[in-house]
Amino acid sequence: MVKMNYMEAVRDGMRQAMIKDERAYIYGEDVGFYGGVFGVTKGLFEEFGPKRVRNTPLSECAILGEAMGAALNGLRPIPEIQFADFITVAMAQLVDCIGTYRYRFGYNLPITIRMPSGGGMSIGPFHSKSLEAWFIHSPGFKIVMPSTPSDAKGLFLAAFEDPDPVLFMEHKRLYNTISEDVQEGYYTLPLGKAAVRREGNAATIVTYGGMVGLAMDAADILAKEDIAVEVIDLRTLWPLDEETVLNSIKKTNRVLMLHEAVKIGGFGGELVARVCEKAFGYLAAPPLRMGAKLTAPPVHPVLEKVFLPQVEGVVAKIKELLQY
Amino acid sequence: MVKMNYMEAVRDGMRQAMIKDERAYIYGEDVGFYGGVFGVTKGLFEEFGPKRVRNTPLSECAILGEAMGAALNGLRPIPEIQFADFITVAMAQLVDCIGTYRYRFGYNLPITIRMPSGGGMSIGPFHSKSLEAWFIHSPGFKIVMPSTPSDAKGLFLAAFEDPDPVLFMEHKRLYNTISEDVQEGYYTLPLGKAAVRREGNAATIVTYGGMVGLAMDAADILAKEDIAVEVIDLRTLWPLDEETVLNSIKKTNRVLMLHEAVKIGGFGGELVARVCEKAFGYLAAPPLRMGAKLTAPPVHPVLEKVFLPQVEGVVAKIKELLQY
Amino acid sequence: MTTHTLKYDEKAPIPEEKLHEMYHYLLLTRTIENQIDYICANQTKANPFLIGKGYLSIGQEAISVGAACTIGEKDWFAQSHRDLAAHLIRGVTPLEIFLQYRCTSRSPTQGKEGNVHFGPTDRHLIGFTSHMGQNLAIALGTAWASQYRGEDAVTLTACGEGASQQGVVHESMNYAAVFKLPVVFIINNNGWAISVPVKEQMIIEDVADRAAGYGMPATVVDGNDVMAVYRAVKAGVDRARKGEGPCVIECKTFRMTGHGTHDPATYVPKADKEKWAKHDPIDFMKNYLISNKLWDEDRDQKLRAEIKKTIDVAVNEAATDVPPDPSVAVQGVWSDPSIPVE
Amino acid sequence: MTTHTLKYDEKAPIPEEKLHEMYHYLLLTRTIENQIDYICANQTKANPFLIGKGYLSIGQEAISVGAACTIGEKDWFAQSHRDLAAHLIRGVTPLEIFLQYRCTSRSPTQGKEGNVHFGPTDRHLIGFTSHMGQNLAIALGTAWASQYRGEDAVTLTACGEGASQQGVVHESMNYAAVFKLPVVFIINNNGWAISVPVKEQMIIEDVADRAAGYGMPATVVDGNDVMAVYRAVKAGVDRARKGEGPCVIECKTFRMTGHGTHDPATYVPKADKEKWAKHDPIDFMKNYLISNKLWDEDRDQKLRAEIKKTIDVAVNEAATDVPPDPSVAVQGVWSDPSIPVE
Ligand SMILES: Cc1ncc(C[n+]2csc(CCOP(=O)(O)OP(=O)(O)O)c2C)c(N)n1
Ligand SMILES: Cc1ncc(C[n+]2csc(CCOP(=O)(O)OP(=O)(O)O)c2C)c(N)n1
Ligand SMILES: [Mg+2]
Ligand SMILES: [Mg+2]
Repeated sequence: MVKMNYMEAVRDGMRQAMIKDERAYIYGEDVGFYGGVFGVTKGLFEEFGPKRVRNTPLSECAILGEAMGAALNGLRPIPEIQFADFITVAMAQLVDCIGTYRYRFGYNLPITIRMPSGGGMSIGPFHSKSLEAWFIHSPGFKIVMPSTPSDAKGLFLAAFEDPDPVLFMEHKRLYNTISEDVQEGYYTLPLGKAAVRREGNAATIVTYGGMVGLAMDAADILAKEDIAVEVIDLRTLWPLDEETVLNSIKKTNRVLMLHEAVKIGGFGGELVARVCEKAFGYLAAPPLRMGAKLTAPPVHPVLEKVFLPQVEGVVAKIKELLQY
Repeated sequence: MVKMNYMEAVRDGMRQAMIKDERAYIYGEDVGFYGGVFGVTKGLFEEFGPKRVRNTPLSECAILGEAMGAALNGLRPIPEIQFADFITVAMAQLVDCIGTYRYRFGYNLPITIRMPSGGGMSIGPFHSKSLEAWFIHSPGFKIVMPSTPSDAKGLFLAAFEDPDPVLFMEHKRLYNTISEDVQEGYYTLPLGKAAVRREGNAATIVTYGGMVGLAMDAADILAKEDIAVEVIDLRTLWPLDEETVLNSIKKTNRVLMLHEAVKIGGFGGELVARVCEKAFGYLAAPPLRMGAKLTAPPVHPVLEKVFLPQVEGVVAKIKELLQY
Repeated sequence: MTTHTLKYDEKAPIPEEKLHEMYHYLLLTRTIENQIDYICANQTKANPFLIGKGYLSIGQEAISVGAACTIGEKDWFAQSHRDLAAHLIRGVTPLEIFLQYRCTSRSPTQGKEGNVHFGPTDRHLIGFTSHMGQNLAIALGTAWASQYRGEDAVTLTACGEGASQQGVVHESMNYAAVFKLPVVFIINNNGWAISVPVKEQMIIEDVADRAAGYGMPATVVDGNDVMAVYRAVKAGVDRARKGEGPCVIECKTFRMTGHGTHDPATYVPKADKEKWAKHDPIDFMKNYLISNKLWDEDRDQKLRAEIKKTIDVAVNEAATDVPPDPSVAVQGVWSDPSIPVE
Repeated sequence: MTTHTLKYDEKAPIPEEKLHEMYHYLLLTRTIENQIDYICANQTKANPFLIGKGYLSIGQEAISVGAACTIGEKDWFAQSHRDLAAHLIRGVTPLEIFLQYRCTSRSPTQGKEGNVHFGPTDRHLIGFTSHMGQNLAIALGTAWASQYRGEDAVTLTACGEGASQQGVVHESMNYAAVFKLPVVFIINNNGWAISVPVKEQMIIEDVADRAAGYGMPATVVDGNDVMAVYRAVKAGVDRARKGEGPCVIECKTFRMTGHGTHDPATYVPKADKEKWAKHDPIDFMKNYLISNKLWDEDRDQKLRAEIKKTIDVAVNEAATDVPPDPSVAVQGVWSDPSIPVE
């Protein structure tokens, strides 16, 4: 075990993939000697050289086109979209070409697309978004949003090994803010398995990525009032570990879907609807949601606080569930 | 009143806008002398000339960029994205530039973007999609999906007059398949107002666009078994006429959200979640959803039938609701 | 500017078998597409033999034939929607083509896709996506993978002059140049993007002129002269194979049909069509072969009869195929079939 | 190719007041940005005076100054993220700039946006969107609307050499040429896109070479010589105003700071930076003015003192502003405030 922060864990995941598999290579804007705008790829250029860790021009269509062709011709590309927000310039390559290829033509595309996501850093409308709902609504993707260093590494390597395109949406606010002991060397964690981060029987919070910490904080606060909240970290959004979610709800009968993405039209709605479809009879209160407001992410922290879910809001929602 | 089919009604809406307002102009690929690939703009080139009805190169980023600049400089552009599916090449212009401009900078963008949507015509993965869920999840858009000729015309003109960007997602399968008496001249219908297409007290179907007909067919079938289904046509997805939806559910206590878009991550989840948040106590059965499968739209009708909701499925879902 | 015209010997000898092969594929492609056109025009809407429309390369087959004949099995072709010939040359059978158009159970895309939305990857073709220029970006990756492994395989890729106004084409060309990728970009300039004439798409004469802006050589050839296409593309391929990087080859041609089989193309000036009809790629090649004593009417009749028979057999065989099983609709999105699609 | 170099008189006289105006804005821009740089380097993370990073134009101000000084109120400037000068020239005050960076209640974007994500539309600037080349496409529309109404207003638009590798830039340039729109495309080639040097972005020397591929004239100028920029852009503007269509002007410069105030840019070779430091646009202009007896040290000191004072006043005034009211966060998405955002 080695103590690593979230960024180091993602980096170590990449490094392990690069060591183990010659077909792996990393590329994107600034990922070379600069080590990426967040520093995630630092040192990899020096270790693996310019062929396997490569800068590109500011051309996201070309970057994802390359990923697809390279995967079809035997490589295992690891492209980076510098901020998830910028995927809007290359949606056709992602959603139309990559996402549908296996269904239409029957060939696998082992591509791991890294897309640093999420907000809370006062960097505004185009460096803060969480766009996962678009990709869940589009066929062909597996979507990973890890919340801990260990998960980040183990799920990255599972994504890397996976025969299908995986969107690896690491949360940039976590890069330097959380660390823990992480297993050394190469290991994978299964895609599609949620983690129960905290057990409880009063209500369930289903969340992932950047909101897991907030959910745990809310649970701490509520614990002081003897309210035991169960916190489920989905880890992989698709495939969805429905079983873990439903089992928890069957126990607690109350659920809050919490995410950093915009609430309206977000993944929370899908989760609520699935729970209604499969466990309606267990619900003692309406399944609730929390997410960001339907605005661009504003810059000033005072505004961004309104935009993003806050711990007091989560606590209040749980109380609402309990008082229903 | 004049009998018009859906396509003629959209065209007449455009024509009225062009006659009334010099700032209106229509442009896009093939919209000129060809009259558009579906024929929607037929005759407008002859009537209004090449300046106001203009072909463009195959350049959707430029098309939407133009719309934004022209709107800021006093015009009222009516661009066409030939098939809604192709918006993926210009998402940054749409979602990032156009959608957020008013919030960020405070200026209105009176743009009506026409995007023929929807499937059921055996034209496969990239000419059949319904992408509205992406845009509901993105701030700044009003979204209209009309289901009748009268609505198509009246809502088009309301969209045209609106100070904000409106996505006018006409359903291409309806173009030649439905017609009715439509008011002549210039008239608008309010955005954000649903229509109760059929009253009933057994269950509610909330739907819009291409699925309204299917819902009505299902209601006909169920009526024969003395099951009175209420059918709500949202007409405008955002702003949402929540009141009409909730009122109906308070009466019927059972609801099915039906859309042609992919069910997973679709607008149905948002509707279910909102109903749970606001009328949970009225629900006698789980709010259900129907939508397309999470695949690319397949071509062969046998497959597309599996992909898209069918009337038997709707009937079965309503019975499921009633038997809960 | 640092760039230059792609130079090649415009009289370079082409082996006799290659000439015959190209003529064969010109005829085969034309005959298949005529058949598709005929069927589309005559089938009933209620019970169609082929699903949807045909997007044909009639009159511009020489581009696909000339290009695809320059490369081998290990190479790649990320094709456009008017590259039926490349499919045939890379081993796709006429039966597979008709099945693909019929969308029936034995169709290579299982009925999920139709017509030109095709390109079996095991034959080093790239499945076509409607958003036009996208295959040019995918070509970057197949080419890069070859380069990465130190192989000398090259990738051809093609799009229309309409698609070349798209952003993705710009990004792809520049990117290929930056990484000196073994890619040959082929532009099929057929004068139209659906109903929009080339003069309304760009004010320059030649898309090829853009290559200079990426530091690549380029050339413009008569796209209806299969030998000219072959020689130019071959020069590009040889260059790319030697590690000298990408280039652009623009092939001037004319769309002799509508955009699709549904489009009567009344917007196309008659005079233009007539002019190009006189320069049909098949007639041109036949004349060349005959006047060089490499071919005669007798062999021609025989070849045409043979091709007709092949196609009749394929159509008859395709006719026996049944609609896909409905269960296919929900299969194959992910490698793991247990992931729900609902 | 049918295109040509944008011709203009490289010695065209520039009115004395214009020279002084340009020098003034060079100094004003530099002083404001130095101040921003200083504040960013010295403020505490916990209680910052400015929110986020500065994306500065230090060392390349002459491009924005020279360009914006060629146009009038009715014209438009769809700017890049290194065009602070254009804002000032078009009437944005230093106070507004500091408020924009502070994101406080009186900020022109109400704290919703920060730093260079700015551009008040009532001053015919276009709010900047992070996805880089997007403003070039928006410029098509402002220009088209002017043309549509028969006005002779022109639109300038700018982006970096990095952005010029994006698809949207290609589409925009071609589209402007097709419709002969009154647009002048300005490329700020400062040698870097964050950490990626221009040699890894493209293998040609000049982005301007791409103009030929759209049928537009182009020229390359010394981006650190404000007079050269002014003359070239003015020639483009005059042309566009006469209805002769768009052109491209590439301004060679160098990014003398990091990409943002957070970036020490250790990847930039020292020698390059030193070379360009000797060709600072402000020193250059000052020397020119003094050696032509249009300026003297005395006036220079006075101007600098005046500017310093203006900025001190602005900073002090900005300092008094308070954080935005939280309610602002959910306002303004639509014209109709009743539409829910939750
Ligand atoms: C992004 C996108 N926009 C629009 C279309 C509709 N469309 C299909 S083909 C076509 C014209 C293509 O012209 P060109 O590239 O010259 O090819 P050609 O059909 O002439 O061979 C258009 C506009 C599309 N498929 N994709
Ligand atoms: C679509 C997109 N991809 C990546 C980025 C991240 N990014 C911001 S600035 C920049 C480099 C821009 O370089 P250039 O256009 O030369 O402008 P400069 O900063 O040098 O003035 C990059 C890659 C972005 N903003 N948008
Ligand atoms: Mg064409
Ligand atoms: Mg730069």
